[in-house]
Amino acid sequence: MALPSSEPDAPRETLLLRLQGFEGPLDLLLDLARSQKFDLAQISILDIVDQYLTVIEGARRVRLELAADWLVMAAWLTWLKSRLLLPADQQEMQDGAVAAEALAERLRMLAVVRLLAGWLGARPILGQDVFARGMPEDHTDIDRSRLAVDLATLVGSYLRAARRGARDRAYQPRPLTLWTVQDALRRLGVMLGSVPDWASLEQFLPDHLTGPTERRAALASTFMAGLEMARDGTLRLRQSEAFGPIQLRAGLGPLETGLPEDDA
Amino acid sequence: MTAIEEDWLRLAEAMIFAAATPVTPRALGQLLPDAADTDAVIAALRARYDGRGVELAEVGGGLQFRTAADIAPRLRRVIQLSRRLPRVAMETLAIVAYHQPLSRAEIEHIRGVALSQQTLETLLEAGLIEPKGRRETPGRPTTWGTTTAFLTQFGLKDLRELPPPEDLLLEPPRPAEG
Amino acid sequence: MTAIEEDWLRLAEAMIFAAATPVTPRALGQLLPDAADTDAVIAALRARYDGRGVELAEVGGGLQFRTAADIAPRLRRVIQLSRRLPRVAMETLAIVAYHQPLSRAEIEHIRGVALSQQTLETLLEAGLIEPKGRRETPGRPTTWGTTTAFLTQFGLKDLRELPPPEDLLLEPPRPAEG
Repeated sequence: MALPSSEPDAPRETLLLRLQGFEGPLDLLLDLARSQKFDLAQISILDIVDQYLTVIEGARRVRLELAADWLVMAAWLTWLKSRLLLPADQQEMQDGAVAAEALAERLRMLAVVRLLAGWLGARPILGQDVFARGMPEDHTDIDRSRLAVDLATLVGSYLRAARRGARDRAYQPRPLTLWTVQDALRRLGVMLGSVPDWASLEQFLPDHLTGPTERRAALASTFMAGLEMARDGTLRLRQSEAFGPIQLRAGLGPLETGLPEDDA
Repeated sequence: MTAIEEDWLRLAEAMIFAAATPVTPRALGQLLPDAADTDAVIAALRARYDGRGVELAEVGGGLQFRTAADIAPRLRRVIQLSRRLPRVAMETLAIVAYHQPLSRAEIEHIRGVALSQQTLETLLEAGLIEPKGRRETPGRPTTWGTTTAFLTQFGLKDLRELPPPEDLLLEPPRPAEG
Repeated sequence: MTAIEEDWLRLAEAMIFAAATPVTPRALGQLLPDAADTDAVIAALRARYDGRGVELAEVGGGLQFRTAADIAPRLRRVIQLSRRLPRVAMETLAIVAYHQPLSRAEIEHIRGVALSQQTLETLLEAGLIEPKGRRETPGRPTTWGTTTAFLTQFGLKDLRELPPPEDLLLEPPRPAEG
């Protein structure tokens, strides 16, 4: 699409349509540069500036509200043109020449990009012009048999399980298994026959007492049972001094009650 | 029957190669010129690939290229991915390690929750635990203990290398009676 | 140099045939026996497929079988085509290919217009460009570069296969644009 500076009387709508067909001012400038039919390495900025300003002027006659970037570029190019037209020995002219070369360089860069895009597009593109295997085969096996474990995790898991296990168990008060007087009566009754002489009260306590509390309770129960059995003469009790050991031995039975003590 | 043109072979080869599903002889026939005998083209193509690293196979009524059966095992690459034990399995394993031999009911008592069959099977399959006889109590439950593989896996010389529960807990759990 | 054994050719053929992406000569070398000269095997395999419906191409630093380009017009009717990239995406891709790594602002400067989110997403989704880290300048902009998939897609061995900018400019101007 060559933009016609040679067609100033082109219909207005066509002009606007053309402007909208470009991707911004740089795109239009590149197209103008191309239409010079010169080597892109030798872009004449002054020529394309004139053409650009003509196009913008024409477009503004059709519609005033032209996008800002088109107008900004137009203003800048007007400034550039004024610099380029100054006598060659002035500093401003040199500034203009530098700016013009920078613009030409940008246009060349954009031109190169366009050409490369075209070059890429002309290559045999995978999925368009050449096709890879539609059903690739995967010969990879994934072996998940190996375990990733370590001792720290094992011990940590144990702690977690134990702590949770303890927390989740419902609280149950431990039943007190105290040695009752009834228990002591039974035990004393059984044991007395095999005790020939005075024996310490402690000897009649059960074997499986677990703690000091249980032990003291059993001692108390056994003493109570001893008193009970001493009353009907089944056994005899003695304590030689205050807080001294309590001893007991078998009595002669209920009939013996009231008889004087005889240790013969 | 006409001779098979090289062009037909190329076309058939490219189509079967690029297709995402097996190519039916009918679809192939539509691609080939009318003059071509589809079956003959397929036969010629199969002959061309005969004995090569890739062969033309007929799968589910369609044609596709496939790695030659004798080559496939040599292409096989095994990628080892380390698998983590699920949390439940790890806890169960830890309890067995510390309290072995113990029954399932005892494991459940310590963990405070029921033990799924799947967890037990995971540990069994991994070779980390094994049955250690039966307990002579009602129901004669199987008791479980850890294996030599367990020691190897965790880099332990023997079970005494496990840190004792007393070092870990103020009040170590006791398996329930039974 | 030893003679190329048929077995090596079969192995190489099968491996490259099976893979979904180009196979590097290094991966091929690991598969072949030590005695085999990988480059020679590749050359022999390429020769075997020369002129066939499927050819051995060197793309993206690896080897890949693909259908011959001249068959494309006939295959397009039967094979699912990938989506063509719009012109803007192609130009953006060309900019990234030449100037990588570069930031979004730099892409916009070269094209003279803003880069739409859609274009960026199209290229990212197609796996043609990828982030290449951030530039240590104010704002730390992400920079972009092309991927191996870009090379594969456009049938390039590596980025050096892109024509130098001067070569493109020196081309005689095409009579008709488009």
